[in-house]
Amino acid sequence: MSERQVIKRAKYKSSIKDPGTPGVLTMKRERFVFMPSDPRSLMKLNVEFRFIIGHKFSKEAPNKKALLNLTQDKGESYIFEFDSFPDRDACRDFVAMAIAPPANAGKASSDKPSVPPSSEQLSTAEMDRRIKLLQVDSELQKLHKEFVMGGVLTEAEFWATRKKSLDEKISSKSKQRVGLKSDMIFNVKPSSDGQSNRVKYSLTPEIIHQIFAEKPAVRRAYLNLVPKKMTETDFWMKYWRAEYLHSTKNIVAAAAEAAEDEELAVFLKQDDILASEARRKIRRVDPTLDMEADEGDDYTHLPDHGLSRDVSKDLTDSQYDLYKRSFLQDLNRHAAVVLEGRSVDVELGDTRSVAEALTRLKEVESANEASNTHVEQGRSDLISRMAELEDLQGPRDHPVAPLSIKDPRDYFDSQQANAIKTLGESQSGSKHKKSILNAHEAYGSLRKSISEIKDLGLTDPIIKSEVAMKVFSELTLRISNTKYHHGKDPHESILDGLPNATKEEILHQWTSIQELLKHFWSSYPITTTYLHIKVNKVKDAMSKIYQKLQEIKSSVRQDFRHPVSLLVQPMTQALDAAFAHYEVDFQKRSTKSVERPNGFV
Amino acid sequence: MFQHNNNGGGHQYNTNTTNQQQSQAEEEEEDNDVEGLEAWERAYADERSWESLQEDESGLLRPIDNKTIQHAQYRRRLRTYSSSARIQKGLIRFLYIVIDLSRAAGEMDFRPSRMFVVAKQVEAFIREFFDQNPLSQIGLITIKDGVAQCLTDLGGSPESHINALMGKLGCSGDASLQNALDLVHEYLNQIPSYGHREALILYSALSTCDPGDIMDSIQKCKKAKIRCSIIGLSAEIFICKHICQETGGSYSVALDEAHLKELVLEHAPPPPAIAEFAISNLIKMGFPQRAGEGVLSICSCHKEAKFGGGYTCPRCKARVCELPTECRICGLTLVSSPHLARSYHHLFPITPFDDVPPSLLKNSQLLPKSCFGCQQSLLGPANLPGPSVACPKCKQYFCLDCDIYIHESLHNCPGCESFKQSKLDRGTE
Amino acid sequence: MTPVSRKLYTDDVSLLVVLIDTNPYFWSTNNSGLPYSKFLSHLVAFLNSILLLNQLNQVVGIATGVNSCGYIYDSSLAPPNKRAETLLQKLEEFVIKDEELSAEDSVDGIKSSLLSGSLSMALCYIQRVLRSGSLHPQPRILCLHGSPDGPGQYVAVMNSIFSAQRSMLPIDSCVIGAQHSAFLQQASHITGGIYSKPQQLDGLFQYLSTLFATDLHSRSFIQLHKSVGVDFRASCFCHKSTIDMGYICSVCLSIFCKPHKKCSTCGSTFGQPQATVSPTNLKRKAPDS
Amino acid sequence: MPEVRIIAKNFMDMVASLPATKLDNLYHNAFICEAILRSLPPLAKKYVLQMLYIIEPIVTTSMEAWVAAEGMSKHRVAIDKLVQLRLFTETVDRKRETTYRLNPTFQKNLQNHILHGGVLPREPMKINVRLPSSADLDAYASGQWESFLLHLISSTEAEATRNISSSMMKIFQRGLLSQRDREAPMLTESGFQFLLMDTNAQLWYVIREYITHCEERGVDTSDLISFLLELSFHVSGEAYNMNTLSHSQGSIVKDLADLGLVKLQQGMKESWFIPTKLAINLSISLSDASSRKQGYVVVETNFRLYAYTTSKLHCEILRLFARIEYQLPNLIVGAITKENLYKAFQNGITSDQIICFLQQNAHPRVAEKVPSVPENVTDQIRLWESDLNRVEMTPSHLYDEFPSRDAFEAACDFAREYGGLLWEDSVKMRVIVKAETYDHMKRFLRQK
Repeated sequence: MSERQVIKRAKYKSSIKDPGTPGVLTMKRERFVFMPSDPRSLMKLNVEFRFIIGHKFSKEAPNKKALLNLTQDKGESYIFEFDSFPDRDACRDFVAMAIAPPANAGKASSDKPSVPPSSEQLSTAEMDRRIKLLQVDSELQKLHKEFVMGGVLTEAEFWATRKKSLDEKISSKSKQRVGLKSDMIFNVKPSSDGQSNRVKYSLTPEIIHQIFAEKPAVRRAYLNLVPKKMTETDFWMKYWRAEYLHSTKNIVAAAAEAAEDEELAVFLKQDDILASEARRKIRRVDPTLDMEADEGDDYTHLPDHGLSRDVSKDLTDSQYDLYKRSFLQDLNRHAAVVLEGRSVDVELGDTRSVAEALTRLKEVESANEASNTHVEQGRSDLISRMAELEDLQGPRDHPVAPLSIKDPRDYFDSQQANAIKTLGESQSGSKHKKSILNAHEAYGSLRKSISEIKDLGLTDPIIKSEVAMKVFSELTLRISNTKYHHGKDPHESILDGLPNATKEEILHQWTSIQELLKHFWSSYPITTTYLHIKVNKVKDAMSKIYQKLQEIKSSVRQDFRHPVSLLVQPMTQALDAAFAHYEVDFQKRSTKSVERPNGFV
Repeated sequence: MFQHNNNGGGHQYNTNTTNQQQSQAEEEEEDNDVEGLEAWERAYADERSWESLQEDESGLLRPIDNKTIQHAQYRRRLRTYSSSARIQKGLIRFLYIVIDLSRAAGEMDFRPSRMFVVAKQVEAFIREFFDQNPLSQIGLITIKDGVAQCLTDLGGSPESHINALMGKLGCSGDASLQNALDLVHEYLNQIPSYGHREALILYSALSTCDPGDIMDSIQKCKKAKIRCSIIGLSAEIFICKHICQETGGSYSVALDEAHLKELVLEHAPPPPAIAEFAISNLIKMGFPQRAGEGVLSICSCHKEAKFGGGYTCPRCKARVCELPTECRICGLTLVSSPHLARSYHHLFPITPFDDVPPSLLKNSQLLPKSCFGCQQSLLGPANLPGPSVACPKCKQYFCLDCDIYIHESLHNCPGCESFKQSKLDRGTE
Repeated sequence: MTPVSRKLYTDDVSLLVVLIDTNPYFWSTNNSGLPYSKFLSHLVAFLNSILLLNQLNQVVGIATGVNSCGYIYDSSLAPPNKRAETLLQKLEEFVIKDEELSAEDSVDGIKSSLLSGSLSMALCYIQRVLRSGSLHPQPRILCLHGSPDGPGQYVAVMNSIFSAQRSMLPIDSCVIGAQHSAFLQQASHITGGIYSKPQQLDGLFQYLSTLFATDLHSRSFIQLHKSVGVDFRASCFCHKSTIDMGYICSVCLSIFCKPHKKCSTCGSTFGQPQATVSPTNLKRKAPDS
Repeated sequence: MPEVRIIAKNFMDMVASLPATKLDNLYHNAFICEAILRSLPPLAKKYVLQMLYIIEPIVTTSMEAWVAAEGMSKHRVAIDKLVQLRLFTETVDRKRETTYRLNPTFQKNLQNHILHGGVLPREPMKINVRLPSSADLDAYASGQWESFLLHLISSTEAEATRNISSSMMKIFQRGLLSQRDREAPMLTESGFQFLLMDTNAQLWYVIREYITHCEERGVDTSDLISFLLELSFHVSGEAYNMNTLSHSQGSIVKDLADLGLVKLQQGMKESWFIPTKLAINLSISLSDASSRKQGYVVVETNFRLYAYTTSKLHCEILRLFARIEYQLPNLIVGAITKENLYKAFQNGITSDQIICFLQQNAHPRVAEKVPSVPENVTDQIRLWESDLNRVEMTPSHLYDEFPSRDAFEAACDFAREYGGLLWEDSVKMRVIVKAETYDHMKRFLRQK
C-alpha cells in the first residue's frame, strides 16, 4: 500500500446537518481513528476498516463541502467534513484501498467473504475517471449509490461491467508506439533571420532520436564528448554547422573546417560506423543477387551512383571524397532505420539515455550477427524463397476442411415439427396417411377433370351468392378481430401516459433490475466462493426489489393500475426466471457438494 | 491459385495505370488546372465517356452495351468461389475491417478521394455482409498518424458501424500495418475458437512505419488463426502480400472504383475454412419467442415500453427488439431459425453453369429456344442462338441474366429443383 | 424506379405469378369438397378478373408438378379471348409430360410437389420483368398449394424466400390442402405476403378475389391477413422437439438440445481442427460435386 | 399529368357526367362496363371485385373494417366514385345502416366477362392481304398524330396541313388556335400548354372537343361514347370490315383516321379499318407505358439539353422553351436559356409544366437516377418564373417636407396605426403611405 497512514484534520458529523466536531482523522492500515480537538468531546472514533463496506463522497465543487461518508456494515455511517478536497480525496483513496482488502489476503474468505478475486489497487487516475462518469451520468450515480453503497456490489464489480465506458476515457493511443516518421531529417531547413548571417536550426527530441538512429558516428561522438569535453548545445551547434556546410555543398570549405577542428571533422567525414556496417551487410547480401554485376561496389565509396548532389562536379579529387555525402546514402540509411522501427523505448526527452539505448541496441545486434547460426538459417530460406518463380508455384493457400452433410432433410424437420405444432395441428395429415395411390389412376383423374372442364366450360355461376356472402363475412369478421388486437397504437409510449413520479420510479426500478440481473447472470457458472457469495447478495437485493415492485403496483392510482401492472409483469418474470435458475443451480451444486465437501464447483 | 495469379496481373496493371493517371493529371495541368473545371466538366475529364460512345453503321449514336463484359467478369468471380464447393465455410465470422486513413488516403486518383470511395464501398460491404452472414459480427478499425484506433467494436448492427465510419472520415499521418495487426490481434484473441477471425485491410499507403518488427506481429496473427486479407489502392506491396500468404488471406490491388467494389464484395461470402484453423464447436444459442400481442414491456436495447412486437430472451426473459442479437442481460446469443436458414446456401452451394460450346451453337435446332428460368428467348439477332449457359446437372439452358441472378441471389437451380431425380443426389451430397 | 416513372405508370398495374399445385396424388385423394375441375374454374375466373382490373395487368401461370414444373400460361402471349382454352391446353400437355417422367407407378401417401422448383422459376421470370426497365408492373407471387411440404426442398425453398425478400416481392399463399404448410407460412411472413387457409373451399373464388386480388399499392392502406408468422423457435435435430435454447454446430449449423461430442450431421468432432482436404483432390471434387 | 388550366379530364369523368338514364343504358354494353371498371381507383376496383357474386347489400361497417386508419380518405373517394357512377346503389336499411349493392346489369356483365374472358366486339375479317406489322402501324399512328400536332404549332406552313378534314380543323381551333380573320392562326395559351401534355391527355382533349362538336351536330353522345370505347377493345393490328359499322360510325372512323387512331385500307371489293395503339388506349384513364414513347431528353447541370430524337415535332416542342443550337440526324442539342423561358412564360406556359415535361420525357438513362432533371436547373427555371412577378405594385402617396420632426413622427405613427405605413426615412423626413389610407392621412394632417 502506497502510504502507511493518512492524517488529516476534519470535522466528524453524526449527520449531514450536524455542524460537526473538529478534530484529527488518522487512517491506518486496518483502522481509522478520529480525535476531537477538544479532549472533552465524546466524539472519539476508532473503527476497523473491515466493518466499513462502502464510502461515498460529495462532488467536488467550489461551494460544496468536502464530505466523506463511510458506511458501516451495521448500516450506520461516519461522515467527515474536510477542510479541502485534496485532503478528502487523499483519505477517500486510502479508504478505497483499505476496504478493498489486499489481494493476498488468505483469511479473506473467513471473516470478509465478499472479496473480489482481483481487487486492483485503484490508481487515483482510475478513481477520477470513475468519479467523472458518475458525475456526468446521474442514473449511473443512482445505481452506484444503491448497490455499491448498499453493499450489494463492490466497487470493483460495479465497474467491471462498465470497463468499456471507462476505457473510452483513455484513448487507445497510449498503448501503441508510433513508428518513425517516414520523412527525412535533412528537410529540417535552417531558418535564417534576414539581417545577421546566423542561421537557426530547431531541434526536437524526435529529430535528435532520428539523428542518433541514422548516424551512429554522431551518436558515438555525443557519448564521448558530451558533457566531458563540451556542453550539449556546443555539440549540437557543431553538428548543425557541419550540416550547414554540407548543405552549402562547398566541399573545399568543409575540408578546411574539418582540418582545424577534429570534432567538426567527425560530422563532416563519412560515417565510418555506417561504412563498416554496410560492408558487413554486403557480405551477407541476398545470395541470389549477382554481385559480380557491379563488382566492388559496396554502395559507400562509389560517389552517388552517378546522380550527384553537389554542383561542383569538377573537383572530385580523392582527398575530398572523404567529405562527400551522397543523397542516396542518406535515403537508404533513412529507409533502413524506418524499417527497423523504433526499438528503443526510453523517454525521448533525455538525449543521453536515448543515445546510450541506441548504442546498446547496436551492440546486441552485432552480437547476434556474431553468433552466425540464425543468419545462416535466414540465408537459406531466403535463397529458397528467391529461387522459386512465383508464377510457377502451386497455390500456397492452406488445405481446407471438407464438409459432408448427410441429409438436408434434418434442416427441414427442425422447422416443420414446431411450425405445425404452433398451428395446433398434428402432422398426421400427410405423414401417416398410408393410402396406396396408383400413379396412373391419379394422373388419369387429373386429365379427366381437365378435359371435362375444357368442353363443359367453367361452372356458372362460379360461386353461389350466399356462399360468397358467407365467406366474405367470415373474412371480414377475422379482419375486424385482428384489428381489435392491433387497436392500440404500438408507437405511442405508455410510459408518458403515467404520472411522472410513477414513471420515474418504474424506470429506476427497471434499470436497477437490469443492473442486478447483469451481475447475476454474468456470475454463472459459479466457480469460486466469491461468485457464490456475490450471487447470493445479488439475489437478496433482487428479492428486495421484488417487494418494491409489488408496492409500486399497489401504490398507483386506480386508472393507471392496468398499464403499470402490465409494465411490471415482465420485470417480475425476469426476476422469477433468475430465482428459478438460482434454485436449479443450487440443487445441482448441493447434490454435487455431497462428494465435493467444500461445496464449490 | 487463380487469385494468386491475378495479384501479379493486378500489380503490373496497377503500376502502369497509376502512371497513366499521373500523365493524365499532367495533361489536365496543361489545359488549365483541374480545380478550375466545373463539376460536370470534370465528370467528362475523368470518365472520358465519349470513348465508350458507339455508332451504328448509319452513323447514329447507339447506347453503350457492356453486358457481355460484365458477365465475363462475373464468371471470373464465380469460378474463384466455385473451387470451394463442398468444403466447410466460416459461417460464424468475426471480422475487423481496417481502414487506412493515413495521408495516402487523401489521394485524389479515386474520385473524390480514396478515403471517400473506400468508405462508400465499406458501407455497401457491411450491408451485404450481414445479409450473407447473419450470425457474424463486424468491427471497424482505422489507421491514422501511425497508430491504429478502434472505431467500433464487434457488433451485429450495420447501421451503428456505418454511422460511426461516416462520422470519422479524415486522413493524416503515416500508416502502420503493425499497429493495426496488433490491435486486431488484441481484440480477436478474446473471441471463442469456433468463430472465424478475420481482418480485412483496405490499404491506401505505399509504406508502413512500424514501431517494431512487423514479422513478429504477423506470426502472432498467424498463431491466433486470424485470416488477414488486404485490398490495396495504390500498388502491390511485398509486405502486404507476405501478410496475406502467411495468414491465409487474399491480397489484391484495385485498378479503379468498379474493381475495388468487386474486390471488396468478394469478401462478403464466407471464406473456406482453413483446415487447421477450423475448430468446430457447439455454440449455445437461444431461440426467443415473439412476444404476444397484448404484452407490454420495456426493451433492454432502448428503454422504451412497447406493446407486442419484440422477442423475449428464453433464459433471462429480457426483451429485445430485433434478431439476431446478443442478450444484453445474460449474454446469450439470440437467433431465429430463419437466420440459420439464411446461411444454409453456403452449405449447399450451387455448381456454376457451363458456357454452351460454340460447336453446339452451330446447330441451333438442338438448343431450346428460350431460357428455362425466365422464358426469355435465347435467340440472338438474326435468330442465331445467342450466348447462353447450361447447368451441368439438369442440362437445362439459361440466359446470362438468369445465370447471374441464380448464382448471386437465388442460390438454387430452377432446373435441378424442378425435376424429381435431382432430389436424390441433393440428398446424398 | 424513379418516383417520376412510378407516377406515370399506374400504381395498381401488377404482374401476378400463380403457382398452381398440380399434384395428381393430392387432387385424387383430397375430399375437401373441391374437385380439381371446380378448382380450375375458380382459378381461371380469378385470372380473368385480375386481367379485367387493368389491361396492363399480366398473369403468369406455373404448374407445380410432382416430377417437374413448367410454365402453362402467360397472358402477354395468349390472345385475350382464348385465355381459358390456352391455359387448359397447356395444362393438359404438362400433366401428360409429368406423368411420363414419373418413375414409380404407385406411391404410398401423398408425394410432395416441387414447390422449390416453381418458386425458383417464378423468381427468375420476375427478375426478367424487373430488368426490363423502369416501367414495369408490380410483381407478386401467389402459391395455390395443397400437397404437403417436401423436406428435401427446405433449403431450396428458403433460398427462394430470401431471394424474394431481397427484391421485396411478397409471396402470397393460399393453402387448399388439409393441413397448413410450414413453407408457405414462412414464405408469406418473411416476404410480407398474405397467408390464408380457406375454410370453405367451394367459395375459393371469393377468397381469391377478396384477399389475393388486392394489388400491392392498395395493400398499403388495407388490412389483410398478414401471416403472424410461425413460432421461430427451432427444434433439435436429435429429438425433433421444439427448444428455447440449444447448441448449434459451428460448421453445419445443425441444432442439438444438449451438448454432444460429435456432430451427427457433418461428423465433425467438437473442439478440434477438421480433417484436411488437400487442394489437389479438392479440384478433382469440384466438377462432379 | 401536369396541372393544366384546360381540364384534360379523362373519358370516365365525361361518362360520369352523363345523366342517370343514359348511364344505365351504357352499362348494358359489356365493353363500357369493362372500361369503366378499369378507370376506377384501385380500391374501388377491389370493392367491385369482392362484391361480384354477392347479391345481398353489404353494410358499410363491414367494408370499413378492412380499411387501415391511413387509408380512410382513399376509401371514401372510392365509394363516392362508385356511387357517382351508379355502380353502387346506396340504401339505408331498417337498422339505420347504409348498405351498398352492386349495379345488377353491371354485375351480370362482369360475371360473364370473368367467365368467358375477354370478348371481341366484332370478329376480325380474314383477308389475304398482308396487313401492316404492328411496328409500321405504330409508326403510322404516331406519324399521323405528330403531323397533326405539328400542324398545330406551325399551322402557318401550308405544307404542314396534310389532308386533315375541316371538321377536325374546327376542333383544334376550339381554344387551341385563335384565328383572327385573314392572318395566320395563333396558338393560344391553352394551345401551348396542350403541346406539353402527354399524348393521352392530348388525345382526350381532342376527343372531348370532338364529342361536344358532334353533340352540336345532334349525334347521340352515348352512342358515340360507347362506340369509341368499343373501338378501344378491338385488337390493334387486326383488320375489321367497314360494312360492319353503321353509317354514323363509319363517318366517325373516317374522322379518327386523320388522328391516326385507325388506319383505313381499301381492298378490291370491301374496305376495312385497322385500330392502332392510340385507339386501344382510348379507354385507359391514366397515362401508361404503351401510349408514351420512350423518353429522349437529357438535361445537364449546365443547362444544356440533348434530345435523342428524329422527330420534327419534338424539336418544335423543345423550341417552345429552349434554344436549339444544332441538330444531328438523331440528336438535338440545345440550351435552356432565360430568354427562351421568358418567351415560354409569356405564352402562358408555367415552369411546372416545363419541368414536368422534361421529367416525363427524360431519357431512360437519366430517368433511372433521381432527380432525372438536375435540381439546379429546375430551381433556376422556377426562379426565373418568379423573377417575372417579382415587383408588386401598391398605389401609395409620398409625404415629405414635414414642418417639424414631431410632426413627421406623429404622421408615421398615425399611418402605422392604420397599417398604411409602407416606408419611412426619418433622416430626410419622408414617408410613403398606402393609397387607401390617403384620406385618413389628409384629415389627420389637416388637423395639425
